[in-house]
Amino acid sequence: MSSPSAAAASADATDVVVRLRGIGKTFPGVVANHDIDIDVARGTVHAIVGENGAGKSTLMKILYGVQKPDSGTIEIDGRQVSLSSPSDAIAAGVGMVFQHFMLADNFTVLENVVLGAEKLHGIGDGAREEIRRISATYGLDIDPDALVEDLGVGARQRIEILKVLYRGARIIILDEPTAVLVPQEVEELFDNLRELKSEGLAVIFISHKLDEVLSVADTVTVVRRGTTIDTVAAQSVTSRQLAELMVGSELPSPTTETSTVTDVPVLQVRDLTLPAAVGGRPLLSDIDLTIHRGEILGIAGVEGNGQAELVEAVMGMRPGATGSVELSGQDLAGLSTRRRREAGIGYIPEDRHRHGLLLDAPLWENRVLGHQTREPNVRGPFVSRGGARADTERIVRDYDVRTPGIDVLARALSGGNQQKLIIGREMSGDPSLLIASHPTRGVDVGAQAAIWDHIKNARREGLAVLLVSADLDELIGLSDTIQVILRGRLVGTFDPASVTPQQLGSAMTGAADDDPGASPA
Amino acid sequence: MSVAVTGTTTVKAPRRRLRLPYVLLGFALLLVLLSLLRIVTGTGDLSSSGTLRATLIAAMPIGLAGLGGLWAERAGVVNIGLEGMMILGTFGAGYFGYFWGPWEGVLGAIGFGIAGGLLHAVATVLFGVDHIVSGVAVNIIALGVVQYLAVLSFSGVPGGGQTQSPRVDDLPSISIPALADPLGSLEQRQWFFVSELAALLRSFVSNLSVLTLICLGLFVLTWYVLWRTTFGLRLRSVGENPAAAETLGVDVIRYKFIAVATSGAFAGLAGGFLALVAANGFRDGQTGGRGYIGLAAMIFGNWRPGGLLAGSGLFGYTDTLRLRGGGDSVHGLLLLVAIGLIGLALWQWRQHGRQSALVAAVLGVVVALWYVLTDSVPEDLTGMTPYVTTLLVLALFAQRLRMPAADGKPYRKGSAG
Amino acid sequence: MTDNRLKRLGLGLAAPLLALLSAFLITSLVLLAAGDSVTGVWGQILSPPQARGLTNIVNAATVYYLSGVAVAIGFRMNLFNIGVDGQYRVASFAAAVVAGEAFLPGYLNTLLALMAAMAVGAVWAGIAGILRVTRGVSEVISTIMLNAIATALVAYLLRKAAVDNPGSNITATKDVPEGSRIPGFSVFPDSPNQVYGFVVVAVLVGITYWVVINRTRFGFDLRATGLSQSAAVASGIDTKRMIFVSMLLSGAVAGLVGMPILFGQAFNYGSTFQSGLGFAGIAIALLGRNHPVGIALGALLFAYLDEQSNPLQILQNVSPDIVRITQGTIVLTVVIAYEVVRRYGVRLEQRQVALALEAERSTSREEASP
Amino acid sequence: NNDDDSAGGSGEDCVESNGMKVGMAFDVGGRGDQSFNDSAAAGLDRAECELGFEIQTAEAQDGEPEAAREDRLQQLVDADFNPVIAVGFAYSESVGKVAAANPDVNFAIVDDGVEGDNITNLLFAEEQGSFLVGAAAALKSESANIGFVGGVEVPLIQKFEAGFVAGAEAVNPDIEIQSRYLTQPPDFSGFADPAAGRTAAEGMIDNGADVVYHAAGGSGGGVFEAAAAGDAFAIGVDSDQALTADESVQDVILTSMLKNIDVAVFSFLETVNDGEPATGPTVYDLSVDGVGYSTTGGRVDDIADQLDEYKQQIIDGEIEVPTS
Ligand SMILES: Nc1ncnc2c1ncn2[C@@H]1O[C@H](COP(=O)(O)OP(=O)(O)OP(=O)(O)O)[C@@H](O)[C@H]1O
Ligand SMILES: Nc1ncnc2c1ncn2[C@@H]1O[C@H](COP(=O)(O)OP(=O)(O)OP(=O)(O)O)[C@@H](O)[C@H]1O
Ligand SMILES: [Mg+2]
Ligand SMILES: [Mg+2]
Repeated sequence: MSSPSAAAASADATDVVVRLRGIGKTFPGVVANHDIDIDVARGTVHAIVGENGAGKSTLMKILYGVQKPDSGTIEIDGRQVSLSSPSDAIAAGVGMVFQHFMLADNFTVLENVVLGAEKLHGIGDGAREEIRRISATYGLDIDPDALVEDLGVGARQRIEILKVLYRGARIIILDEPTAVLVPQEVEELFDNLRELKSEGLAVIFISHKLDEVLSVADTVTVVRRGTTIDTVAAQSVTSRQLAELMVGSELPSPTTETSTVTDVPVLQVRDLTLPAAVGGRPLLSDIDLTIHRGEILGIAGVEGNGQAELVEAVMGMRPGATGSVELSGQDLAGLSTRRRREAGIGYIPEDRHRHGLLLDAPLWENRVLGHQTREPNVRGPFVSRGGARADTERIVRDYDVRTPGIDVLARALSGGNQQKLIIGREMSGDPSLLIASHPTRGVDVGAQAAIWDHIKNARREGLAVLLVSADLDELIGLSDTIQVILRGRLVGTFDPASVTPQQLGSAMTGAADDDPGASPA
Repeated sequence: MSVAVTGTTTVKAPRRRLRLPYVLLGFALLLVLLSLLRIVTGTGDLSSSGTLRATLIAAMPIGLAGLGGLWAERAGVVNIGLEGMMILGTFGAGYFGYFWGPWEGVLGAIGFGIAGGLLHAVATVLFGVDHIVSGVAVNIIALGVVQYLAVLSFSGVPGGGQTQSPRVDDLPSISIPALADPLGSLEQRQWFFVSELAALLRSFVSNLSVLTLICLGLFVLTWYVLWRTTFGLRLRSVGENPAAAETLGVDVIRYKFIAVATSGAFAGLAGGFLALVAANGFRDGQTGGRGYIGLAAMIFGNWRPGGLLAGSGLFGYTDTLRLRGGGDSVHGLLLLVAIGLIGLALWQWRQHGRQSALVAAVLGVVVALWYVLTDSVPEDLTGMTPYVTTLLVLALFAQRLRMPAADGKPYRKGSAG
Repeated sequence: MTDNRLKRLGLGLAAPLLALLSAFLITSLVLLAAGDSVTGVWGQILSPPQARGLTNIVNAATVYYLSGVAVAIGFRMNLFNIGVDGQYRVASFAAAVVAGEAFLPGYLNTLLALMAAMAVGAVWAGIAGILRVTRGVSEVISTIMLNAIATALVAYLLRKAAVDNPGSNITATKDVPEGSRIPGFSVFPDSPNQVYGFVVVAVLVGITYWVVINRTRFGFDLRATGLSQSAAVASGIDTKRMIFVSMLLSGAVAGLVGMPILFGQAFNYGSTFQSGLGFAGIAIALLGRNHPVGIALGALLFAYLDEQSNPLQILQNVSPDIVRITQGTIVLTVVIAYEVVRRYGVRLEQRQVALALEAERSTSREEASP
Repeated sequence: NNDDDSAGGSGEDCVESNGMKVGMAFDVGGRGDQSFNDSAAAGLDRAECELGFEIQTAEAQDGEPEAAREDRLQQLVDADFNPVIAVGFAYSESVGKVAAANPDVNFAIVDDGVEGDNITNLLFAEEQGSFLVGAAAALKSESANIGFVGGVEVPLIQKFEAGFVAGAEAVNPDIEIQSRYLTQPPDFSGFADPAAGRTAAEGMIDNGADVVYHAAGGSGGGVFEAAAAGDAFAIGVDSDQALTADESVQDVILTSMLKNIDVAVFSFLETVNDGEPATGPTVYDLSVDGVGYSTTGGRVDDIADQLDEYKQQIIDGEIEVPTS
């Protein structure tokens, strides 16, 4: 395809710390990487962008020795290296923060940090001192003796960075580090990155959020379909141009159409409270909300502030919740999850692998899941295979699920197609309320647009939609109203037409009281 | 098929580590309780040095099997094959013990145990077979191998037979009469607390097999290695989050392998202890399910050596009481259980566990009534004691237990990231 | 796709064959190392059984089958009911007492005893179920404990319920009256012994198991819980209830395990009543991949090996324990082979999905371009 | 590889083959259990040598089905073994069935009363022998405190206990007798768990007992160890254990209750050799020296007169020994 172009070439050749040439990697049936060429210069933040499944993570795993490339060469500091395990990469000065946290919850910060690098400062006081020192130097604010499970996502992210620094890495890979952070935390992280950069480290930064990329990166490499398309200087492009490079076409964005909101309430939640399992602050307190026919209510919040619990409480998956939940006038209190689903709730769970699918069951059985008491899936006490299969075919057709057939295991589908299947399923059986938790998390741009369309269709057909998302653009683009959840309380209502992500961000972190955009809940 | 061994509890266990003074205090309390019990029930055997020594011997195979389980599960591999590895150990001890000598018997037991451990490791770690399934298979194979080998090795050997080895010589044991005798007379006095303490000390200085001491040392060693060394940190990390460990350069497969092999070594040693200290040779069926009990004791002990020691002590104690004192001693134990349950009920009430408190209180009253209304527990029922006790304790405490996060989950190399 | 299905079927059959072959090899190696006659042993084991032996194989397999199904019900839900052993012993004892007392005449008595057996088995398993659901106690551990408790309890009750049988050293309950026994029938010509009439019940249990698991809503819920507990919860399945109910079902079937013996051969519960059947059931369920037909094949295989190895000592001077090694090895190799084949199958399927999609994409592109 | 290497057979004093083949089916444990299977095997070996039988043995597996026991007997029949001797009450039912199916073959069963035209029952008055060692224990006990360790609580072992208690109380009605069973059926591990035997005996000794009698098969070794460690006496069972037990504990074995299964087996085979195989029950009691006590080591020599007096009283029917 193309070779490193102007921006990268302009970097002084001696400054190049990582040089990837012709990297290729094939998984069974998938070419994840081919002909990848990248140069990363010292003292820069080098971003890599691309659609879901473009091969970014695979490339980084190759650079970190987790996976072996099928072809190509890796040069670090001008020397060709062979990385067959992360230890080799660490020895070569590479550190990586993964897309998902790589922490043992039941270990202390100290244990997590020193693991694998015990030779450096031992596993005792020496290490503790070193952690305190690094923490102070980079303003990470980390207590080495805290237990990881007690810490929030932001702190965990900083531990991951500390882990890398502790090993003395000079090349730091960050794979989507901002996915779970609020804008303020993102800013702090970027400050940290600039600090690192000024110390002469090279940072490789992966993100789907192009504005972020442009604000922090010096150089951007675009990856499409497993190969490098172009490398550009960050100052010289707009995010729109980047997006077009990524997908090869125009970027879709969520936009709300004319309001379809009616005044017929569908979901009415009053004083919903959920006590914590072992004492302490309630997970949810006094939640009041109403969603009308044709309305999308967006819930914004930093992960772990109760949005998952809110959804699960409405779904009846949380015993111990008090308060009233009414669906179209029907009191749901005391009803089981199944009864609530039968009463007309469709549910797109946030983690499709854990909550949405039976990965090792064929698609048509996944069609039955959650609807195993309803037509066309059942006949009396029996599962109706014919009915379920026919309806699965319908979903595959109508929702454009890319699959060779309905007998393949759900595991074999890509994330976006899995998600489309789930949406098709949850829209069956005439729901009056659709609960969508992070419906587009980690799916590619094409599927994302389709999913947004489906949600908008649902709204147009008069469904009430409860939308929980960490993607503020998505929330703003789709919702009729946005409520912010903080420490288990709804703390503010916003009009998506006028609110900015920054305002939402401050409300989500509790700094919103003096914010003009907020109105009392 | 993978299984979460302690069900689906989501309640976080509070993390208060026990410090030495508390441990000692606990010991003292236990002795006080035993003294009280002796005085109230008039059953002197509850805390005699003989009972305590027998408890030590009965507890050790269970505890060692439990240590085997602990090593494996700390590295994320459930080892229900402990029983089979223990069976291999009894044979190894009998074979090497008879044909070479008792210390060689110990090594033989460990060696055979390791063989069983390696089999489990190959199946679970290399091939990713479900851990329980592999464990069950190991148990079947071990039993077959040992029975088959026993026929080959011992039939026709004087004193041996198809199902047993000839007598194996004793391992050396420690006796310090200079201490044992005065302690003995102190024990005879039946003084409150003092006699119990004397009995406890005496059980350690009269006729204590060296292997018993070594095995006790292994608990400390395990604690030290797993919680105080780099090796241990890595091994535990593999059981908590193998993907994370792999990204930090830990060779997950290797550590799991080592852990499971070590697990086999401990289980083998447990069998060796049975054959060499508790008895004097190999016998078919000698383990009697102690491998499973060891696993239970480990869970009881919350995957920690100290807790495991307490758990196996409980087993050894109840089993010893049954064998030594029969229905009368076990009857005395009822009172202890009743007191314990009611105490627990009060504590849980304060911790706001109203429901558990109620359950515990009701059970406590039932047991107390049983104690008051009868003189002895029927002989046949005394056999249940250790098992009922374990079930009871698990029912009351299971939700406070915390197993390694990745325990029982097969791991494949390269799944990091 | 049919081609692929054939391929997959081939793979599915390859696994057990591969496993049997390697078990065969490993056993032969052990025999060689021990200096026993390899040909002699296999010659004996593979020799065609006599009619009497065939009957014994079917009878033993019947009992194994029920045990395997009982275990499999739990396995389908990721529940490890290690306690089938205790459950069937408690249940057999209860049924023997009920049948011996003959509260009802003839086959009504039999029916009552069978129901008692299922009820008692279910209750005994239910204890583990309750503990798991309400207290979070692992069923692996609790059923192990309950096995031991069952032993003590049955011993205690047996002594209370035993009848005096002068001249005999066997403690046993009252005999089941003639009219309540389940008659056997002759399947193999010239066989001096008969196949248990209960084999019919076992077949019915197998069919019911298959229908319930694969065709009913309940079965779907059960399998879904086994495949992913979290997804099951989100789909509205009350997983706690499922755990409890499937434990009860598993226990109820476990209650039947001793019934062929009780009503077809022993007619009472005594100190020589066959033990250890629950553990055999675990191996057999694994061998049969929890599939009703697979379990039947596994049960037959185990029964065949048992029966054919019995005369090894008399005829070949080799300890019959050698087949335990074979049996254990089969379990392990089968599971390994299935795992290897499963991985291969998943890869195959992923590749196909990718290829199919790629093909679709390129055709649509071609359609779009002109 | 497991039986023909036994003693006898090729010895110099042995007679020529008499052309008859005798099969023996052991209970679990088989030859070499140092207990009652061995005792039966001894009788068999003697018959091989002195009467010229060709012999074959097979042993039971733990937890096998009834059909396996039937099979075993039938296979011996099929291989032309006649007579067939079953050792242990577990064979009760199978001997009944197989004997009925093979009326031309003679069967013997040890310890069980199953009836049939071609079955002989080799039964023992264990209570009588136990009575004598009970008396011996009482006479030798200085603390008037003795113990009994039973392997598994089955009627057979309860018979040992009953006789032992009766004997001890005949000597000293006020004697304290501690009694303990290691397991309950169907858990038969009590016959094979020396560790448990040891713990139980230690408890008794710590509790004042100075003589402990065991009827616990392989667990008895633990009882001897406990006695040796606790300066007490132990009483063996079935065979003369002062000869067969390990040297280190032979000294503590006061005497053993002899249950001469070998004698019974040999006498049965003699009748077969004579062409008139015995049928029906034969009770081996004190009067025919089917049971008794051993004198190896001379530790009961001083009380031999008293014991023999009891023995005579039992033979004469003056003392009726209870069986439960
Ligand atoms: N271990 C694997 N086995 C098979 N296929 C894989 C594996 N890992 C990745 N893939 C495939 O390789 C392709 C590239 O995946 P990769 O995770 O690198 O994408 P990505 O650009 O990081 O996407 P995302 O933005 O979702 O993180 C995907 O199509 C994926 O299906
Ligand atoms: N570690 C892996 N092992 C095997 N297959 C994998 C692995 N990672 C990804 N895949 C396969 O790659 C395909 C798509 O994965 P990919 O990661 O691109 O999905 P995605 O769109 O990012 O969605 P998700 O959020 O589910 O990861 C699927 O078929 C998936 O099974
Ligand atoms: Mg992905
Ligand atoms: Mg990625």
